[in-house]
Amino acid sequence: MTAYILRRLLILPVIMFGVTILIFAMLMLLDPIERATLYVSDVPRTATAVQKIIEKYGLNEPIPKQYIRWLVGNKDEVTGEIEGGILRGELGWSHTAQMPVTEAIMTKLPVTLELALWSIGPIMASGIYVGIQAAVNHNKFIDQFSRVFAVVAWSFPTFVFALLMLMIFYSGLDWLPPESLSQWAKNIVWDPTVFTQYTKINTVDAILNWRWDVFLDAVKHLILPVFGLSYLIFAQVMRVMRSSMLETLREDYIKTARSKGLSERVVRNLHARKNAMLPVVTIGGLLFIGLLTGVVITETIYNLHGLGRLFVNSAAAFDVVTLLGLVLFSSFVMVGGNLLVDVLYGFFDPRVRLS
Amino acid sequence: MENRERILNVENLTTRFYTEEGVVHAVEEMSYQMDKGDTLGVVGESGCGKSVHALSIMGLIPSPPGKIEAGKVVFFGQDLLSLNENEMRKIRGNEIAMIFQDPMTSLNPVLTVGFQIMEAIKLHQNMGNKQARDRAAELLSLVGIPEAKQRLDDYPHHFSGGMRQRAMIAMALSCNPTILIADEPTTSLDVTIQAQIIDLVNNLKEKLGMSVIWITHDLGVIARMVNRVNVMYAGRIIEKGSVNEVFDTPKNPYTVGLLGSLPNPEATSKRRLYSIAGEPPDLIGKIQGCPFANRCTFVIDRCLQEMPPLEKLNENHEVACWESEKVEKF
Amino acid sequence: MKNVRKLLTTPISLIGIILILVYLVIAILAPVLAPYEDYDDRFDIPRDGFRAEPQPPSWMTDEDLSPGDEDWHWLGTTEGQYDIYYGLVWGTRTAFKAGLIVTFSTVVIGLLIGTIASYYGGAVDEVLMRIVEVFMAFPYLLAALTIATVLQPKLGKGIVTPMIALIAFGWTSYARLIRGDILSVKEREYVLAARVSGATDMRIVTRHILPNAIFPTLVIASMDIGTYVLAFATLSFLGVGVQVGYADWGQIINFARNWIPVLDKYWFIIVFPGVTISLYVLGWNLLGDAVRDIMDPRLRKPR
Amino acid sequence: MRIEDEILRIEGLRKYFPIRRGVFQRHVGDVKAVDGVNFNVYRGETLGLVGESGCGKTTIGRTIVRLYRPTDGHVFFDGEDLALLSKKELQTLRRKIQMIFQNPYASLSPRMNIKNIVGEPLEIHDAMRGKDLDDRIAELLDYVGISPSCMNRYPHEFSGGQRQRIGIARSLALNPELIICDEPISSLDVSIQAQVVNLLEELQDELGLTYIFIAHDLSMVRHISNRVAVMYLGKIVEIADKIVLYDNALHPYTQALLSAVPIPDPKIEKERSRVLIEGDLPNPANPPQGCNFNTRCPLAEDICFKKEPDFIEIETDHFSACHLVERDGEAIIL
Repeated sequence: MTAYILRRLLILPVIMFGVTILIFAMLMLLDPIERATLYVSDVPRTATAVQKIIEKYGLNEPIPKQYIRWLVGNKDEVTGEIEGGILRGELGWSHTAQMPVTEAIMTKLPVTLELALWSIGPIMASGIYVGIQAAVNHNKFIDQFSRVFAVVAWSFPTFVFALLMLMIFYSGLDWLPPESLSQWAKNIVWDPTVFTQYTKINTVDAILNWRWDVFLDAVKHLILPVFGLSYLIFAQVMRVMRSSMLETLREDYIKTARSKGLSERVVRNLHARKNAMLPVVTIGGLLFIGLLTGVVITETIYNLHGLGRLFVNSAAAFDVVTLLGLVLFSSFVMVGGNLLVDVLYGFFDPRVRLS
Repeated sequence: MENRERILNVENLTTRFYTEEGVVHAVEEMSYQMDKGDTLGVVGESGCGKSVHALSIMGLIPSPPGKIEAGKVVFFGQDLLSLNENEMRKIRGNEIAMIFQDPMTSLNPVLTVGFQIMEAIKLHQNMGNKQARDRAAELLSLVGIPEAKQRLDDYPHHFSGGMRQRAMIAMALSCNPTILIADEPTTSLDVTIQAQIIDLVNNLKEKLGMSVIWITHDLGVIARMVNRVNVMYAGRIIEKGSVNEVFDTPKNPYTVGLLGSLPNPEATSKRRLYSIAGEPPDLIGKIQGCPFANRCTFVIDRCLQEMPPLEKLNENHEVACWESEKVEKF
Repeated sequence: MKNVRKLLTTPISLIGIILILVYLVIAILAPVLAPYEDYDDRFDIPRDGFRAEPQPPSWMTDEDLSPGDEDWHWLGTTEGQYDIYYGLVWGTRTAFKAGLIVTFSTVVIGLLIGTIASYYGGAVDEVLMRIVEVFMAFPYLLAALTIATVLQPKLGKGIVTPMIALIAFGWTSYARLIRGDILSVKEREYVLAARVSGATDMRIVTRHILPNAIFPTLVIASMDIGTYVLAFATLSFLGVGVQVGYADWGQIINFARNWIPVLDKYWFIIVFPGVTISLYVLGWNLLGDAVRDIMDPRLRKPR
Repeated sequence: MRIEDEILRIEGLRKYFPIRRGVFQRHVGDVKAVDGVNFNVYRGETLGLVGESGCGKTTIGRTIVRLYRPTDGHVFFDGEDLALLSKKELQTLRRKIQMIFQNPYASLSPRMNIKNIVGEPLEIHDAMRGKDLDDRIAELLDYVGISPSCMNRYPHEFSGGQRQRIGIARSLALNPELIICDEPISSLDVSIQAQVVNLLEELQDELGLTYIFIAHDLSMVRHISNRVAVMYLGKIVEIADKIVLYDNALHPYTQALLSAVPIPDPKIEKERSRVLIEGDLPNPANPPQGCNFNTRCPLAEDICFKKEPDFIEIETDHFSACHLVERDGEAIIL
């Protein structure tokens, strides 16, 4: 197991290298001057000034040179100052957010994290639970229902679902509004004299500040986005859990467990579930993809100022530098998430752990 | 024969599976008795219903699609088929234990061997953790696993095939069962390991006073292991009796053919093997008459119409064949 | 044959097949159902003026209008007075094009790469699989969105750009799948038998390995058609891809974004297109699900 | 037997499979599946090759037909060393040596019909087409007792026994001289096994075939073979005429193996004394020093742990690899 994890860790730089190459290749599709935002915040408009910038940052030099510079940054020969360089965490200037891309990511991350936090737990727990129930009641009502639900959910575009929900619960009934907080709550949260933003995650901060009114308001605003974000992944977890549980219940060792006279409850919860969880762990990677994709649509529609919305806004504004910065960041999340999944798998399966 | 205690009486057991392809007549009107101390062999080719019959006794037929249509399984005067799930669980693993064909898949891969043995002990014998652990170690060394105490914490994948089957036996023995049902326990093992397991079960049977039902397709194992044998074909017992009678004077053409198709260990000249023509029938749909009729060389019209009942030839031998008096071993 | 009959008799797959057939008929009959004025612009949704406020379906309001009139709108108009009915009908063609072309291309690329990797093995396999992992390190939709944005100035707006974007990152799971299946088939006895018969490598791959390994990939691909249609619609919903006014479902739904606070009043701008796209994807998913259940109940859904 | 009757001669054959482990997938050792094997096969005979699972018998078979490239050693077929042949030169060899596989469900491609399966070798080697091809396929199917009218059916429409017949028809297509039967009956039902064994015997009589019959079922090997070789952990421990071997086994492993096989006769079984050997097969990646049977041999002496025994002719045509037999020149009874 350790050898396997080590091997994954060693491959990691190779993958990340590939990722940077791919992102850099996309950058090279831009005109040289468009790439200037990698290093400077405002790009001049006059032809001579443009030429000067291009020369200063070598934006029309041979590609390998530009790649290196993109990685480590550009050193100003006069002042010795280094600008840009993704290895230094400098992803360029974001026109859309009007701040450096890295800073934009850090500012917007809490909103996205809040959504993800509220989604993951319920998805996993309920998906696993319903999946098991469907499997042990094979071909009964709950099984058929879960199947229909999964196929329908899978066919329901997130953006249509989100808009329909808003149509019913916001513009129709006026129960659950978009955005992250009501105006009065925003006023409290943004007032440093009465409210400390420890994590910038509203629900968490509200608890830490002991402001239950703010907390409830935040939760009210979270209900729709979290649902919109979760139903797809929930359907997926449920289906995988169901089929793996069904398969496990057919295994010989389940027959053995029953032949010992164990009750059906013990057979399911102890002997079957532990084995049936393994495939669910392996689709943990899919969970990250689902979340990352989901937040883009959800944040856009519910008007939440997180990473997803920044992403869509940059796409609309052709702000490629911001886009690629965000993609780079999300690929980090993915790669890290997959590594975590590998470790978890070893934790669940003694055959892997001890080999 | 001295007066022996009757422990199991299977009467008219019929198990069917209702599948999309049709109704599988897996076990049809199966009847036999078993006395204390018997080693009963159930022999037949794959798909003849021998495993299904064992699962029916244990109440482990998956339902749906399976269903026990009729019959009784009387164990110490109590019909197991009439028990509810809770009562049946007290029998399973306690009074009647079972081991399965493939030791590689019969143990749960994510639980330690010790845990899996202790589980049954704790369930049926009301023992605490510590006691159960000692008992599990004792059982493991009983079945010939060295350093039993340390090996309790091993996972199944640390064990070889033979050792896993020993661990399965230890698990089955944990509550001193009256009957041990062994469903082809040596089929996937090598011959030298098979010999070890057969020996082990024979010794334990004497030591613990169990009775054993040994299911196999290998007539050699039957000859070595058992004192009584049921020969099955297409879901039915077509011949049964003491092993000597059945092997010496088989009276069903199928038994005769099966014995003839095995190479004779004493033969010095090369003689072609006897081979039964055709293939065993699949069990979907009802078979009119004797299921062996289309492969049988003794077939008469009646065979195609009526299934012959088991007929008593003597105290130790019953056969189901209309033409049994003409049938002889060659 | 038995499988085909099963597909036609299982209610779930039957619903799927009927749904897809209905859409197919709509796509074929589009010129009849929603006639156009100029062949070259037939994917441009006709507009009835330039007012911002959407108009409800004509049969609900205008008593003096009758079907066939120029101003008649079966399903109302979106903001900017685009006719929803026309857009949905012609959008069916867009959806078929997008789904089928993207699926076909990704499968072909995936098959090629996966086959080469598993066939040559060793360093080639190692390199190709690392490349696959690099592509898989990106969340699919985000990567597609980015590449579509980058390509847009080069290729222009239209359905080609988002399709290329979806293909560029879509092939990886097929490559992995087919590689794994080939590796497991490669050691089967019938492949060994062919080698003992002296079959050439080419013959072994094309006649013995691929026909037996390709199936799971095709089943998965059939299940993915719906997913690709969705991804395509999502891209155009987010404003990357086709130009404003192009007959594309995602694009039409995009108009609804500006009317969220009053959606209950203008429900038709989200409900009609939303139902249209959902039923279409549902059709493919039902079919794919049934195909999977019938062919191999053990296949798991990727991505 | 005379040397000129020899069809196959194997000298010092080794086949190792590398084991790779760890972070860098380093080569940490080898599974010594076949570890220095010598034997020969005479024209027209059946040589039985028995041993328990993992002893390397299948690997020997596959190495002879060059599915595996030998790590070391020679395989002479009609005097020509197969181990040295190039891919092209192998083509002519393919005609003469064929193979029948163990699992009738895995050895026929589910997506090809019977005609294509049986006809493939003919297409490859003789470029046969059309009616010629159909006639030959019909003839082959007829040989093995499958109705030629089934030609256009697919494998899943046949039972295990029938499939094995189809596999046999395929192996006969090119008129081979030597057929390697790799456990052809072990996955079949008892009553079907006899059918297939009888068919193999008939074909041998009719076509003058030579067989290497690989199996773990000693009683069937005894029935079909002329001579029998016993393998343990990558090595042949004993080889002899079958009657000699079964009546007068020299090597302790052979004796144990023979006594482990139950005989389908309760009377014989009751009287038989049995030799039980303890323990499991050692890991072939890490075989014991000296004689590799020493971990389980009840008679092992000092020398058995130090020196590997030579494979020598104890009496005419009876070879064995055991120190104690070598010393005493006779069987040691367990």
